[in-house]
Amino acid sequence: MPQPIAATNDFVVKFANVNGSGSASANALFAKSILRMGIPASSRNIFPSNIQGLPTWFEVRISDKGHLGRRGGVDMMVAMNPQTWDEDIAEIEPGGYLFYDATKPLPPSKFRDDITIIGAPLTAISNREYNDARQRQLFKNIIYLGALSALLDMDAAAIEQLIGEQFRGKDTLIKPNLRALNLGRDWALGEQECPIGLRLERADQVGQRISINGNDAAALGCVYGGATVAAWYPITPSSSLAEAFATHCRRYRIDPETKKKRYAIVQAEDELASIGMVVGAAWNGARAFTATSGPGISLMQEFIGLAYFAEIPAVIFDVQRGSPSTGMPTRTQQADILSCAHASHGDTKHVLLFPEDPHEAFAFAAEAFDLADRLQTPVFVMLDLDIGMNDWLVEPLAWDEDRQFDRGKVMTAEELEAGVEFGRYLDVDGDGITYRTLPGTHPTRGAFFTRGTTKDRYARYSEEGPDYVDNMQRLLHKFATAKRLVPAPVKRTAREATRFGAIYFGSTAPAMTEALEALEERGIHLDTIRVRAYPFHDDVLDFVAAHDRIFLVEQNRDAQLRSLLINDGDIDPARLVPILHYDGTPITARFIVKAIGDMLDVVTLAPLRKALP
Amino acid sequence: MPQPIAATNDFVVKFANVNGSGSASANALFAKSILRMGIPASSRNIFPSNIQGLPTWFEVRISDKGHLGRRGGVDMMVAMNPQTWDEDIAEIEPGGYLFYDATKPLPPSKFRDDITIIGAPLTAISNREYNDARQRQLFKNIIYLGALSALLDMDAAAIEQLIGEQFRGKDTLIKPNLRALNLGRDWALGEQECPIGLRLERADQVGQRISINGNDAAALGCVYGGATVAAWYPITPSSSLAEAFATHCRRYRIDPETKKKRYAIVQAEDELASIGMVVGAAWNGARAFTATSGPGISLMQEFIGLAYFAEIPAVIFDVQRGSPSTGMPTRTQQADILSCAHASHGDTKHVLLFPEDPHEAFAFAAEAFDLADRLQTPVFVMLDLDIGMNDWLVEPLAWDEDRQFDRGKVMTAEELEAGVEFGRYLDVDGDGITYRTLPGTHPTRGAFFTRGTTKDRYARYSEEGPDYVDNMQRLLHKFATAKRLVPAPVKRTAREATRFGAIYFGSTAPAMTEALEALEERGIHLDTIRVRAYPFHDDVLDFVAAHDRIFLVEQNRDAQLRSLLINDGDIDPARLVPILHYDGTPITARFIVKAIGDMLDVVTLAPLRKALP
Amino acid sequence: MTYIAKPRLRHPKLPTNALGYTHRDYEGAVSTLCAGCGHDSISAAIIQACFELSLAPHRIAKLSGIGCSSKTPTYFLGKSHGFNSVHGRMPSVLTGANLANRDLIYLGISGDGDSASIGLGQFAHCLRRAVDMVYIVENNGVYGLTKGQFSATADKGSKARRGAVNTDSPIDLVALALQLGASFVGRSFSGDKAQLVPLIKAAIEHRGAAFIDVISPCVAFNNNPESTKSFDYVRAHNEAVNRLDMILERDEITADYAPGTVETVVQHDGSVLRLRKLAVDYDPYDRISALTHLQQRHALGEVVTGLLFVEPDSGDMHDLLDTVDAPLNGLGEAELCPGPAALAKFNASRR
Amino acid sequence: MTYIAKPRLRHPKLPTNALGYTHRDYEGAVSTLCAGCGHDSISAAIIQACFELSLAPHRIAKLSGIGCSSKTPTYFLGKSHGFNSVHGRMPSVLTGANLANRDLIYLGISGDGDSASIGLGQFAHCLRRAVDMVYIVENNGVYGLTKGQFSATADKGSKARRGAVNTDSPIDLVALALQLGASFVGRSFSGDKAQLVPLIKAAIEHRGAAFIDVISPCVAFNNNPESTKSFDYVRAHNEAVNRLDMILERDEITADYAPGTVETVVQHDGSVLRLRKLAVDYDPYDRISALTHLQQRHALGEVVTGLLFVEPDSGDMHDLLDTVDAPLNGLGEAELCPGPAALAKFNASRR
Ligand SMILES: Cc1ncc(C[n+]2csc(CCOP(=O)(O)OP(=O)(O)O)c2C)c(N)n1
Ligand SMILES: Cc1ncc(C[n+]2csc(CCOP(=O)(O)OP(=O)(O)O)c2C)c(N)n1
Ligand code: SF4
Ligand code: SF4
Ligand SMILES: [Mg+2]
Ligand SMILES: [Mg+2]
Repeated sequence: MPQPIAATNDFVVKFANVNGSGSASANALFAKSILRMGIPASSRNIFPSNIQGLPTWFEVRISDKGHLGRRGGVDMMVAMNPQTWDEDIAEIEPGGYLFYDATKPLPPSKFRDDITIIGAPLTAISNREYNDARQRQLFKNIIYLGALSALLDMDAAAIEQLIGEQFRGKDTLIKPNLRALNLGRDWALGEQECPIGLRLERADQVGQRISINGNDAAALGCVYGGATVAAWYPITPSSSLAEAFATHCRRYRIDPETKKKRYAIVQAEDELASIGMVVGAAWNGARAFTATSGPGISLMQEFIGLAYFAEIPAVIFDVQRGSPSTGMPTRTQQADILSCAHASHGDTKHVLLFPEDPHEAFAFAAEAFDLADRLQTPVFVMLDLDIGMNDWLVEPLAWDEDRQFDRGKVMTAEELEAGVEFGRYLDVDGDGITYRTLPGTHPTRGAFFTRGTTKDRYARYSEEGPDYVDNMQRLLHKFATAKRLVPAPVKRTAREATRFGAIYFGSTAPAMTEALEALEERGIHLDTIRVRAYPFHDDVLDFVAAHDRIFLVEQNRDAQLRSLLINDGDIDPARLVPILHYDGTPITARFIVKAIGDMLDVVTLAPLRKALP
Repeated sequence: MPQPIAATNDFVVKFANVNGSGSASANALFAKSILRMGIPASSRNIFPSNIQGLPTWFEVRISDKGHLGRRGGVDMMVAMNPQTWDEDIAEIEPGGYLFYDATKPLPPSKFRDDITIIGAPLTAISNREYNDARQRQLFKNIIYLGALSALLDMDAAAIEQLIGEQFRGKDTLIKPNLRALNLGRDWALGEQECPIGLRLERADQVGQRISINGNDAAALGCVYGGATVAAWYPITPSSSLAEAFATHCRRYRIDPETKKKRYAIVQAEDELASIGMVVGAAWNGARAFTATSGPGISLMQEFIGLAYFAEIPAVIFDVQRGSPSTGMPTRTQQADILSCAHASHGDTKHVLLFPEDPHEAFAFAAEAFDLADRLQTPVFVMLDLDIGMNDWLVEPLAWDEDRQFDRGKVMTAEELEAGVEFGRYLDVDGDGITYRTLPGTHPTRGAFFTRGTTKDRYARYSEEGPDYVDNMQRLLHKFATAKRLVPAPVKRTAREATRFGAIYFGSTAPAMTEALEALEERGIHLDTIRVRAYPFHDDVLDFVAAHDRIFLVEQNRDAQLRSLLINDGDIDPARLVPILHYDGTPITARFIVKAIGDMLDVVTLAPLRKALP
Repeated sequence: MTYIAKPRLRHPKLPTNALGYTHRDYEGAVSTLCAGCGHDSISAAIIQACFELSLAPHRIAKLSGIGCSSKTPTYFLGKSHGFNSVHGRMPSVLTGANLANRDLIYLGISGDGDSASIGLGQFAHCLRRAVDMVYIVENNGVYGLTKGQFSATADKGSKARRGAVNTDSPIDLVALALQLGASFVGRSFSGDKAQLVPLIKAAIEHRGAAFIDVISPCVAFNNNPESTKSFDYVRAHNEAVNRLDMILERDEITADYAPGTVETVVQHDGSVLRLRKLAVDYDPYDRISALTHLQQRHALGEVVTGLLFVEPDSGDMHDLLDTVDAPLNGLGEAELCPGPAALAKFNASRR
Repeated sequence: MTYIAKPRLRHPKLPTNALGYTHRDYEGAVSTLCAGCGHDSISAAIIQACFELSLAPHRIAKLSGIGCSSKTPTYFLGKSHGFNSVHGRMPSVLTGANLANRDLIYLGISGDGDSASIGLGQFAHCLRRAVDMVYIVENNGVYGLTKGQFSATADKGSKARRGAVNTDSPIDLVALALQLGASFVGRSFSGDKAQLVPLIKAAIEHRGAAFIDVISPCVAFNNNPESTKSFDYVRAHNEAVNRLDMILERDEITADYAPGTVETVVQHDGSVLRLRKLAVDYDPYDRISALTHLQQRHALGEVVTGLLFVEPDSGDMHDLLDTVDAPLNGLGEAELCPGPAALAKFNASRR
């Protein structure tokens, strides 16, 4: 048997549970207490499209180096689900650890001899201590948490404090939970030698960072961004964004005197209605958004085309999931890029934002409303299940004291009264963006008719070719203007000069950062640029021009961002090498390192090195 | 004043009328009688999105050379609409002719002095001869037809025969029409010198060709292709396709004994329902189709994604119109290419067919059902308003005596009984196409569950990454197989060897053919390839590889086919020069010649010529 | 359509309303519909109603879907913002607009294809939400703009030009509206301005979801006498349950009626509706009996018209959502953005 | 869910039906729904009904939308083809399938969100078309699969886990089905197998659009006693208007009833329905009075169940479309393709 893995503050623990068995909160406690110990950690839920009884996993990545993307591989498996026993055991790294419920014995054939096996009589303990079936089930989870805390040498105080916080209010629940916790600890301390090779040591590497999921953060960004109307239709993984918005609004948006709401949330009958309400509200001057996922994007196509052509602001959060069709509703992907960028029939181009984590999800959510108002067009915030539904450790959310909303070009009653010329589609500033008026502004001036048909610069119905072309050209010009307004990409230059570059975006960021370090150790240097929006900033094209070969890392099958880049940038496809991960699990550093490493090994680095100064 | 244009069997006549004034049939008679005289001619309707009272035009291109695309410019204007008088007059070529109703005099300022003006007292004549208002209106049209027949030296017998055919059955109507016709002829022969510079001379250049619009032809193709279920929702310009299918079915699909229908047509409540019905019917083994236009394509996205992922045949006719959004509902465009090729969220690729005219519309319609069954995926037939709603002069429709339907891979009760292994998504032949069974086939074998979620090769629900990737890779492989099955492109080699090429598709064909001749006269030689389907046949990629610079002619703003070609063919965009016409009118030879000519003049041809052997 | 554009100069003696607006101030562009189209009469009735109610034109927003009917907002209230959205989806756009600014008056104009075929779902759900609006369906039983195909209100068995026969059972939007919870439901006829104008006025004054089904014959495609949506048929079978007089608070009540023949309805804004009963047994406050009466008469081929149901003191969507009184589109940073201090607290809660 | 997969070996003594199939031949995969979910009882009732009717499993097609309810077709009739389509659109897919082959039996399974929220339009229009099917809504007043948001049948004022309150008035699918022309309408309760099984059997035997609204409590998100979709509430307020016995022609009629207490309905296929009246005044042949009764009782908080309306000799979509008797998906070149000769004639007509 290989050496048992020995690692401190740098390993992966995975919990295999049954959906609806109450393990979620115990597992969350485990992850949270590690953070409280000052150790960077991230956790990911892998759950089924079902409510109760199917397999679910909880993967915790602990990394003192602060690598919080998925690593791949498992150092310790907490195997609580008989249904998935075999695949769970198989996933453990050689030298790794298996923790399981040994109450009823299993044949040796069920185990591996290259791992350390720790069997705890969890059910036995729990049944001994509790009579009520539900209690037995629930506390079993806390018992294994206790056992783990001892095996991994965790700071018990941190856990106990968290339990205290969690049940604040329902204090009667605190004691029994603490008791269960200690049942587990006592068993481990008594029966096992603690700690094992994997251990946690109090550190000071978390700092000001917070633990939050992207849907929660984006929802708060909507509150800060001044959204007053939300229309949505439930769909995994986006529902929790709309629900979080409601929660935040109840906290921040109640009129202190009247106790009435400074917001309106409507759960629509479907996605056609939710986007329709957003379009109607935005047309009428409110900041409005909807949150959905792939199937919703498909249903919203017609309205998105109307908003593009009639030039109505709209903010759409697409929390991407496994696709096409119903696909893998509880898995992650970046595969809606084309269907959003070119949403609807005819010639259309839409603005997309690509936050890398919950921190940017908050920032871009607020930003999206300014962009939508400024550009008078739909703006998509492209989240995914990994960012949206998992708790990430990120920099604290930030808001500038004297930041003002940019409501864009809205002509006021005063301006109309003063006789300023108003043409709804008249490009007075030469940036392709025209002035609008809101209904009810002025008794006799500025009223116009909004429609999805062709019109002239004064919003009059027209079937004239020249009016149509004039308008479509202006829309292209407006899209060019958008380049300058959207979040700029983030560049990083390799330690050594290199002809190789990499482009990535969204939730790929943490895995990419980790991969770059590993590649560097292998002597492979890559300049990188993280794309944060479509249309592409000129820096992105310059970056491509400055490198011979660029790897474009995406989490979809068809290299969708690459196709946008090739077309908009008139780039020779040969120079953009797609690196594609799309099995529904978050991309890992290991995958990127292997994919890029293998290719560059083929290209034989030697001659390249020579080429460098 | 310039020389009045003198031309025989080669000029353009345009009628300016008021929608709903009954001019349509008189104008159609004009065009048809020219064909009856053995002279090639095509006609195009330019009509408003309205039922009665707005301007409408009818443009007839007469070309003994057989150039039947839109030419641009008007040699004779029949100006019957006061609303559009000024623009109509302006459109006449210098030296051209104006024919108008001179009953109430117009100030000289209303005319031009570089054209020949022919004023006929049409209203006066009509009011003199008829009392009933409706009759006065209707016969006025026949009167101007009569006048034109004299002025252009048309074969009166041909017109009279056509009138006879048109009113066969309602014979009482024949006489009055003939009378009206002669009222016009007599006036012209009496008051004007006939013929004018433009004249029609009996010829023998029409041959076996027929006059038909693309929707009618495609509908007949559906009958021949074995379609039994049609579900549709009315939308211009696709409605007449579904309505023509009904007409053809009443003629060809009634069971001789029972008089019952061998087809089912459902006008659905919307496009989501119509595509849903098509998917349900095709799943259940019927050949089913829907016809729609841009907005319908947007609404069908979700179902199209399901059909792609669950692999269900479906035939969709997209009769493209001016877009985006409601756009220009009565104008033509080729702008739904991207929204069809990548329809729905997630990674999808769909098969598109591009007929060049009604003749191919018939052929490809029938073909589409074989392809859909063979590939078990949606197949789009990309028509446009120009092909769909205008009468074109095309080769007669052809059908091979012993042609059989290709129903694709459907496992039979016998095979199942014999114990042949059945896995709905099991690629037994290595072409990416798997066997399906139809409901009700076998009492105990071959039943499976169809779903839009991920599944394994035996159609069992799965959330496993490997199952998902395996399936998505096979779909790519199937798409590669499609390359070989779709209609191959049509190549044409220039008289002189050249480094320049041109790619075009669909309704651009006639204008392109004419343009090539004109360019050749200017010493510009282009090899061409007409794309007839997506995915692209290897010949298309070879063609691109074989030329330094290729012009890609499209009728949309964003060079949509070009972007597909660049991506799928990994082609350097610099080599594909977009030639884009998208104002909603059919592209003209003049436009193409100018666009390509100008560019090549810049490139200064001399050095290129040298390069050639 | 008429080619003669109306002279725009204002005649000094044109009658004005309480706000000093003339009838012309409520008109729109010249109609491009077919001469004789029922829809144009409805536009005229809307203009008349808004003029008589002395509404400020710019405080009205008019929204529609796609169709000849949905085109009409261009032909009335030229000083109001309008939104010709997409086919069958006007209700959601109107709902959103209303959420953004509860202070405007919302007119939703639709057709039977737009609302009963493609739009049935949105039609139903916006009524369930009690959106404060006047929802008018210009019902001709046919798709006018696409040249005469059946809509979901077309008579079963009716024939289309191209020979197709309608085999689906027709939808009665009034019956649906009653069932779905609309708090004001009426039906009228484009040819009966005397009935239609007060009905529209009452609907505008009503707070909540007001629906009016207006039979509006399509002279181009569905005006043959057998059609229940034809001028002849409706004239012959029109069964008005009551006649409505709208009396604004400010107007003193003059007319007096024989006792027992009149219902008086006081609306939330104090305006008074007087219903002269025509069907004595008819009770416009009872949803269930209204529905029953409607269906029984319908079975006899009658077209029941009038103010069929009203729930005067019903609240609207904003009451249900408990939103602030000020229009949401008017709130600024101060009311909406919690600012950095609150964010610092929030951050702390996530450590 | 239960972890123990059922042993697949066939017990020799298992009872078989007329076709020689055992109950097990109608079962499906192991359910992955929550333990106690009402939907599982409905699956059991469907299995029971098909077994008792001795249907050949492969002659049944089961279609659904998306939701916990829409997942259930995986858990019954494992030998039948199934189609789990997209959310709210099962009706159009089923309609298309039925057009292609009129000889199969079509079961449409849906949820209240799937049919009353996103799917309301398709729900309505497929009933108008008289599609021959059994359309079952497993109605729990909530979105189960997405974890407890309101559906369009949720009670007004009910609270969701996350504190949101439902402000929309609920939709009664039975009332809509009656209005839209369904020719067989029933309501039952997942907890009342004795009522549900015969109702499903009768619906299957019925020719035309048969709709059954089955209250099916969601134990995870909407089973609190105040919910009108909870076990407790329905048990307490269930008002069955009648009890149904399905008697297939072949079965001899044994049971005898007190005179006047029984309705006998002979269906198109000769099968006989016996309705034991519970509400004496109730007439299941009268659409309008059925609707009225339903709404009056509903106003009293009662849940009216039973066979609420039936039109035994109503035709179906194929009768209306007048399609050939043979399934369209079985026709070949000979029947469908006119061939070259006809084409030559056609060409000639276009010269
Ligand atoms: C998504 C979509 N489908 C189809 C159409 C075509 N279309 C335009 S108007 C119309 C029907 C209008 O009927 P109705 O609402 O009754 O209005 P009417 O013209 O009869 O007044 C249709 C089908 C469209 N514009 N959009
Ligand atoms: C287009 C689309 N929108 C949203 C969803 C997410 N979704 C899945 S099931 C469901 C609701 C199901 O509710 P119901 O039909 O009542 O079924 P139940 O789970 O309650 O049985 C929703 C909104 C989806 N799958 N597709
Ligand atoms: S087609 Fe019918 S609905 Fe449309 S404008 Fe003409 S009459 Fe009116
Ligand atoms: S969530 Fe509700 S509906 Fe879904 S399986 Fe569980 S109990 Fe049934
Ligand atoms: Mg209509
Ligand atoms: Mg439900």
